[in-house]
Amino acid sequence: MTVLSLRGINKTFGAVAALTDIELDVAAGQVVAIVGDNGAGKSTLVKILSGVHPPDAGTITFEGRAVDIPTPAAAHKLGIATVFQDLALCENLNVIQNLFLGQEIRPLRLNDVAMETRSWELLRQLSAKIPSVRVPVAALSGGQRQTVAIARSLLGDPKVIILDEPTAALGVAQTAEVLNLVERLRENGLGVIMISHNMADVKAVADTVAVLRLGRNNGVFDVGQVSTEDIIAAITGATDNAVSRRAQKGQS
Amino acid sequence: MTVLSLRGINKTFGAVAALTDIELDVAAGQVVAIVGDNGAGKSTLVKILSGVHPPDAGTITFEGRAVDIPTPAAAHKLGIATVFQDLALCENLNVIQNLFLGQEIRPLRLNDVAMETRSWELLRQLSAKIPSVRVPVAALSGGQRQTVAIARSLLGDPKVIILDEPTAALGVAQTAEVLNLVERLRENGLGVIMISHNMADVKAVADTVAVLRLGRNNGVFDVGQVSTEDIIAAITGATDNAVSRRAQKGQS
Amino acid sequence: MSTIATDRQDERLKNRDGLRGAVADVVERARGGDLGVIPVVVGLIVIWSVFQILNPIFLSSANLVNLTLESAAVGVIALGIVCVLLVGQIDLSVGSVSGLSGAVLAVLFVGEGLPVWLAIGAAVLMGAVIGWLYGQLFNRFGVPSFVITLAGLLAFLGLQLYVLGTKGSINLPFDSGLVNFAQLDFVPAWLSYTFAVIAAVWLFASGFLHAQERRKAGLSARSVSTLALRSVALLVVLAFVVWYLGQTRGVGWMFVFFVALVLIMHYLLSRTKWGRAVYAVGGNEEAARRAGINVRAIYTSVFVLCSTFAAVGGILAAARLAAANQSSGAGDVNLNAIAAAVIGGTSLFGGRGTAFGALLGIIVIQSISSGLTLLNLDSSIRFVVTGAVLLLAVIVDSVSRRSRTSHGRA
Amino acid sequence: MSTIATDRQDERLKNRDGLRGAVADVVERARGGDLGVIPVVVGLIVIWSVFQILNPIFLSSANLVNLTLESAAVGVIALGIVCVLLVGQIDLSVGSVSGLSGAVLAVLFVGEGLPVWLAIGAAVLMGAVIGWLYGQLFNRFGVPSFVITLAGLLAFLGLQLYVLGTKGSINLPFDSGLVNFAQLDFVPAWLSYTFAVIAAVWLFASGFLHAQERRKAGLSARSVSTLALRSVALLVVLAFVVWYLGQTRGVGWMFVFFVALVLIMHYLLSRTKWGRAVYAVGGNEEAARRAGINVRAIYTSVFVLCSTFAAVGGILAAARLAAANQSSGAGDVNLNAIAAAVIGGTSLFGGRGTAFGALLGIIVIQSISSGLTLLNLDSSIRFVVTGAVLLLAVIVDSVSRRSRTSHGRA
Amino acid sequence: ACGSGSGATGATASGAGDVENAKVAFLMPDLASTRYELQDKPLFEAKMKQLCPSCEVIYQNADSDAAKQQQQANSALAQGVKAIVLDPVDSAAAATIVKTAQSQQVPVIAYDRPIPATPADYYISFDNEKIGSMIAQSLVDHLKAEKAEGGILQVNGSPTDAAAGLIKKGIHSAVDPSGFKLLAEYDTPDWQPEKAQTWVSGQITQFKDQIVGVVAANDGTGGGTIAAFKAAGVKVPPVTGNDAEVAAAQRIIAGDQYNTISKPIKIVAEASATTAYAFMQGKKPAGKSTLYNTPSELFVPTVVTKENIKEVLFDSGIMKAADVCTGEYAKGCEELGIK
Ligand SMILES: Nc1ncnc2c1ncn2[C@@H]1O[C@H](COP(=O)(O)OP(=O)(O)OP(=O)(O)O)[C@@H](O)[C@H]1O
Ligand SMILES: Nc1ncnc2c1ncn2[C@@H]1O[C@H](COP(=O)(O)OP(=O)(O)OP(=O)(O)O)[C@@H](O)[C@H]1O
Ligand SMILES: O[C@@H]1[C@@H](O)[C@H](O)OC[C@H]1O
Ligand SMILES: [Mg+2]
Ligand SMILES: [Mg+2]
Repeated sequence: MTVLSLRGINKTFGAVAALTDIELDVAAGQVVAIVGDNGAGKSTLVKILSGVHPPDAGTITFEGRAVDIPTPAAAHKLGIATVFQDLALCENLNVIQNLFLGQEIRPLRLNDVAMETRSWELLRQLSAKIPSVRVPVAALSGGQRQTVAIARSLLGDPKVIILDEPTAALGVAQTAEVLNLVERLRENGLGVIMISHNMADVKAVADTVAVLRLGRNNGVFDVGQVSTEDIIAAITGATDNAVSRRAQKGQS
Repeated sequence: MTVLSLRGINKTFGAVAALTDIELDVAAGQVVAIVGDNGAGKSTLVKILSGVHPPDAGTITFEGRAVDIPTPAAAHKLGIATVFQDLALCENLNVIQNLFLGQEIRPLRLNDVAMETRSWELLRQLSAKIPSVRVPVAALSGGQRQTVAIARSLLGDPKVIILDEPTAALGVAQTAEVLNLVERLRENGLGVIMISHNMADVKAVADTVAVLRLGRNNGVFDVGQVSTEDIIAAITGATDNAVSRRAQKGQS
Repeated sequence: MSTIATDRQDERLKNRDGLRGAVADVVERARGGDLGVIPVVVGLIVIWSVFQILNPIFLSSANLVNLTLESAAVGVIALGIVCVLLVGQIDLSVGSVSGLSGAVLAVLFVGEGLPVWLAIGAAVLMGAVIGWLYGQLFNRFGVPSFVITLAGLLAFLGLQLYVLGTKGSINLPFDSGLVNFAQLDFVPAWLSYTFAVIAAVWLFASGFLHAQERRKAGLSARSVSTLALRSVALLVVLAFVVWYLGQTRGVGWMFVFFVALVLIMHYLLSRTKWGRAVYAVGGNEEAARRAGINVRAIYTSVFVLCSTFAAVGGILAAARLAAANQSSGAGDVNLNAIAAAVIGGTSLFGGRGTAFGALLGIIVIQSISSGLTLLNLDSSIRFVVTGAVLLLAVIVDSVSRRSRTSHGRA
Repeated sequence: MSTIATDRQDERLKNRDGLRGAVADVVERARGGDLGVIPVVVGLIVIWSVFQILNPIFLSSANLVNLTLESAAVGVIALGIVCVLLVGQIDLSVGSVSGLSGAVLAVLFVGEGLPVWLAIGAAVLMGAVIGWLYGQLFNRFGVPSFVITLAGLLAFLGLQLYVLGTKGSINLPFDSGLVNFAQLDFVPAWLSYTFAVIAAVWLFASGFLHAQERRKAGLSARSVSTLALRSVALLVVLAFVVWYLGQTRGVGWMFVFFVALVLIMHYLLSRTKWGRAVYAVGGNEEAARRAGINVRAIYTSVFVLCSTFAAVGGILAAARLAAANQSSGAGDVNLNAIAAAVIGGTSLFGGRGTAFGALLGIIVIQSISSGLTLLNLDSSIRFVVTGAVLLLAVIVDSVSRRSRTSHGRA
Repeated sequence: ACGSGSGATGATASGAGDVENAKVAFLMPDLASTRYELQDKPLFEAKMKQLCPSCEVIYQNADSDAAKQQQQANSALAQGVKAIVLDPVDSAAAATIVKTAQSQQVPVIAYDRPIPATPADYYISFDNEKIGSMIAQSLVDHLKAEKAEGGILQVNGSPTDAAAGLIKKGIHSAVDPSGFKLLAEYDTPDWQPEKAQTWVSGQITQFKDQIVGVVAANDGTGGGTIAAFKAAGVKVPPVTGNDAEVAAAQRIIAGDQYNTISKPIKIVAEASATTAYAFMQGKKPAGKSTLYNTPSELFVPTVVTKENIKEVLFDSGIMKAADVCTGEYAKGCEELGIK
């Protein structure tokens, strides 16, 4: 069952056409990987889905209804949770405050004990190595921050989770946990969109791979039926590319 | 010949001991990879080497002389160029302005033609997909920014280059180019410190791997003589870890 | 406790429990430069000592009673400024709004003969409406708050002159409850002591319950001895203050009112979802928006609060002076209110500050002003000295905060 | 050109060349909300039209001549404010420093009988020293510039009173060169036109050379027709201004001096390494530091510039009034200077703004003030209207900038 | 003896013997006019010193802020003053100060500006409304004598200053019935000369040569007015002033300003010192008249023009030629015989 479906999405920034005529379908219990070169428009697409930018044209269908996502709050309400590439954390707030931002327990008399307990649970689940959850996020390492951003998207009860390069800054153990997590999310029937530059990770957890190139769709593949080389060729637009050349050099 | 050598480096933030008794040696024409879990202290070490933070204790020897690196300007003067994990770009400045920040051509009457030409050269060399170099960095994608930060470190004439997770946000082609670049740097006799969570990349370009764990040295390995599994075990502190479990699960 | 608390398990943390741990914690934080309001207090003590040496009347009970009463009006305004600064905005018009509020109060109460509560209500409501207007202009048009409130400064000063009309200045009757409240009503000694005891007991009880809850959840918690020590310390301080001020007139109700507002704002800012949102918007507006926070509503609420507090401050000022006039709210009310917030540790860039900062900041400013008043200087010298003392007070503060930067936590 | 320029090769860019391309570019940028100073100019036109309708003398040559001369003093101060705002700091003391500078000038020149250039030199030097002091305090102790300069505001006001001493108010001789410069010296018509032609020729020549250089380097460049059009437009505008002002007294030397300072600052900010560093520090101080920039030196240089400009502004103000007195620099000089910078598009958060913004901003402010001066209103109404007009002018500006935010480039 | 810190020091009316080492507060309203700092204060202090060498004068200036003045009064009371001489920022708001002081048995002498709402113990002043009417009348008379035809501009003081309001009222009382048209008037924010200059510049473009005279409410705004005419390159019409500042005297000598008004502050300052001393001794001086239910003493000021400047300001010793006849003014002084 398709939860989310995009048709004809366009987005222009000044003189740059960041997205042109994008289509995408995500089903419940499906992991769709979006891959593409730097600047291909992946994050822009994510931002449109999560209400950060309005699209210039195109329709978004969510659970069968055409929807408008004018604000991030609207996306939350629909059940779309997002981990942004730039994380979007408040550096002045501590880990607990960031995790529960906008969804605090007991709004008029914050229950910080419950929130702290839940924070430790979430972080442990992701194998996070954070010494204290009471320090401002400004004092965390890059990977620690990314873990916080991922943990945050698990609060609430989303139907679709969008992960924009969720493992970019993570250590090997944390990356493994996130991949486990993605699999659990799929088992629980959520739709997952994952953006990644790591083909191994993509092949490991995704069901479908959608390739973007210079802001346009450049093929949708079933993971089982496509080789890493073919995906890379679709990303770079050529079978002879820096990656293949490097691979050859390595062999010779 | 050892260009850079650290002994007994310590750094504490409030109640957290981020680095304890760190040792490290980098020779000219050598690529040293530093690996470690999130929060292991890798970036803290980088910041100490590049003059961002003063160490609490320990000595730094550069080209045989004991040195103090109180400011980033001092690091630049020694010939240490750094690509920071958080990139450290000025979002309000455009790509050219960021690339040449602090090392502009013709200080009293900026030569923007020369700077623009050189910018395009550098970016092309890294396979960057940046539509225009005259937009503020705030308008770039994550990978585009990282490319800018890397390109910047190549200006000037450094003796040691430190790359803190340089390929985290890069596309496959750009990653390949950066790895090529690292190899070129080694050939040119520079000392390179590269931090990465990607074991494949580490094994591909590094000569030596230094592992940090919870702020302490946890082994230095020769790349040719160590398996990925061993490195991961040193990172996580156990042979039975999330990565190995995931690998097993995949096999079963 | 045999097992290590959940939040103390990381190997890199030095484990500490009980009273010794609490002390070690404070020392650690001091070395890291994270001292909260302590530096301001130190600055205050320095100022007080110097002035006391220069003129022994400074720390006399009578003078300190004056100090408390003189702090209330601008202090309340500073409380509102803290809120707008927390979201990274500014309100330059609090002076004008307070002046207008005083004028409206006087015209309605004295001129039109309305009951005082109605006049107060109208003035406060007007403040709220002004803030709402600012919020709308800010959210709809994206005009910088600096300019909106600069326009407000001018417009409401004009309105104030207009409201006062040809009279120029209106006296509030001395025997009215409002004027008494601001000038002559003091808390009876027994009640003051009761307040002090209640505060101490409440501090202990709430701390104790909280610690128990944390322990039950497997988290580290303050030991009973730490908690007890803390509330005994509070009791001693409060009792001493009450006793010393009681040597002459005691604790004024207006000051109690101000402190009560500070406590309420402290609660709202630190213990509610709204307060979290305020800090989040100030720290990273875009991140707050992406977290689903209604950022516009937060801005509006904060502007409304600030103008409302400005109106309340204007009423207090009029009550204290027993008059509303054309220059009420003019002069340095704006700068003093903003300076109080900043001296109290509120950042002009948003996301950092506390309600208590407003209290401490205004006391610093009023102490300087009162101390210099006692020194009998030429105006020219007085200005120079005021500037110098202000700077000194803040240098003490900044120097201790500074180590934080060098520890990389700027 | 047959090959595509290096900077136009990305497929996602719409390619445009020549005049058509330039126009398309402007339209594109307008839709993206990136209009530079155009919105301020639009706001200005709105204000001018309204005032002209209300009083036909407003746009008369005589009144515009006044406007230019009245803009100079505070305009120069605003130029300094732009610099401190660019690094994300503030200077609240420019009013006091300008007042003090005027006082020092008057005392040395009139009181002590020093030659005028020496008196001017001393006053300007004093401004520079004050700025240096601010820089030291800021860099050493990390005290927020808001507080440092608030202290400065008080201290230098005191010093001003002290310097003026028993005199209180000192006349500058009407027949002195300085007063003439500010009141009666106008550029001869032929010279004004020559200036206009030089400016236009220079604009074309530099643009042409630059375009050639770019083409040689394989980069896209403005077409000759675009460049020609641009400089003809400038010539027409300048010639018209010169002609129109020349209907009465012409272009005052003081205004020329102000414009020259704007041009110099524009050059320094946009075409030198130092200017780059200023924007970088304002955009991201830590990134600037890591790029090896001597951030402290930049802060100091900017504070020095700002205080120096304040001192120069104070001299111009004294020259224009032909007197220095106790209230020189008081009142709304501070707010007007800061408001001019902000209205001209300088961000209070650092990293965004231009020297031309100060010029446009001060003209907006002086237009409002001059327009209302001609309307003969009650002061209460005058304040209200000033506020309203100010707000309107900036709303026009912000609304057009706003679309930028919705395009994600906030 | 005074350092006890008790606010009730003055509780019992003290006998003459107590006056030694006593304190008296001298509270002035603003810095906008120079006189308070430069004349009132030193003159009062000198007289006090003469009357009671051991007494201490506590001087404060409220910088146009009524609330600050209240703070200063409270502080003076906390220091145990025996009398307060008060020039109120706000005549209405000063009632609070009077109340508070009187409740502690400390007498208040209203100085310069009256306190109508609550009777003070004494009132000494030049009459501000009278000042307004005198400078304006002097100008009107001069214009009539010159047979001038046209209108008058009126530059008032600060819109937030009650004293300015009184002066303004006085000016109107002379200008309105004069037959000269009132072209425009302006309340100068904070009495700022620059503001006055800007406004007058605008009126010059607007009314051109219709302006035959300008009534400015004090010397600062008068100076701004004159600068506006000079800067416009037109002839300066007769302009009034008030306060008899040195700079104004120079302008009168140079022929740029028509008049100012000398309120020999020495007279009021010394009178108030004498009265304050009497109160401190426990006496209750009776006024020459009663105004606002207060025993009062009002003095009459003198309008100063080129004709009488020598007698009024120099021969009387109020000003010294050496201070005024500097540089370019030396010639004018000589012509008027001022040495
Ligand atoms: N400025 C700071 N203030 C306080 N603590 C800090 C600061 N910087 C780093 N830390 C702490 O020091 C530890 C090491 O951080 P560091 O950034 O060096 O990790 P890292 O090895 O680079 O991790 P990652 O792989 O996630 O980038 C972390 O626990 C972090 O919370
Ligand atoms: N706010 C913006 N303003 C202007 N241009 C933008 C903006 N955001 C993105 N762009 C442009 O749109 C294009 C697509 O950017 P996007 O961030 O979507 O890339 P991406 O596919 O996520 O790349 P990466 O792999 O590097 O994260 C880029 O060329 C970028 O410069
Ligand atoms: O001298 C004037 C004084 O009498 C009045 O009260 O305030 C304004 C002054 O200029
Ligand atoms: Mg992206
Ligand atoms: Mg790191």
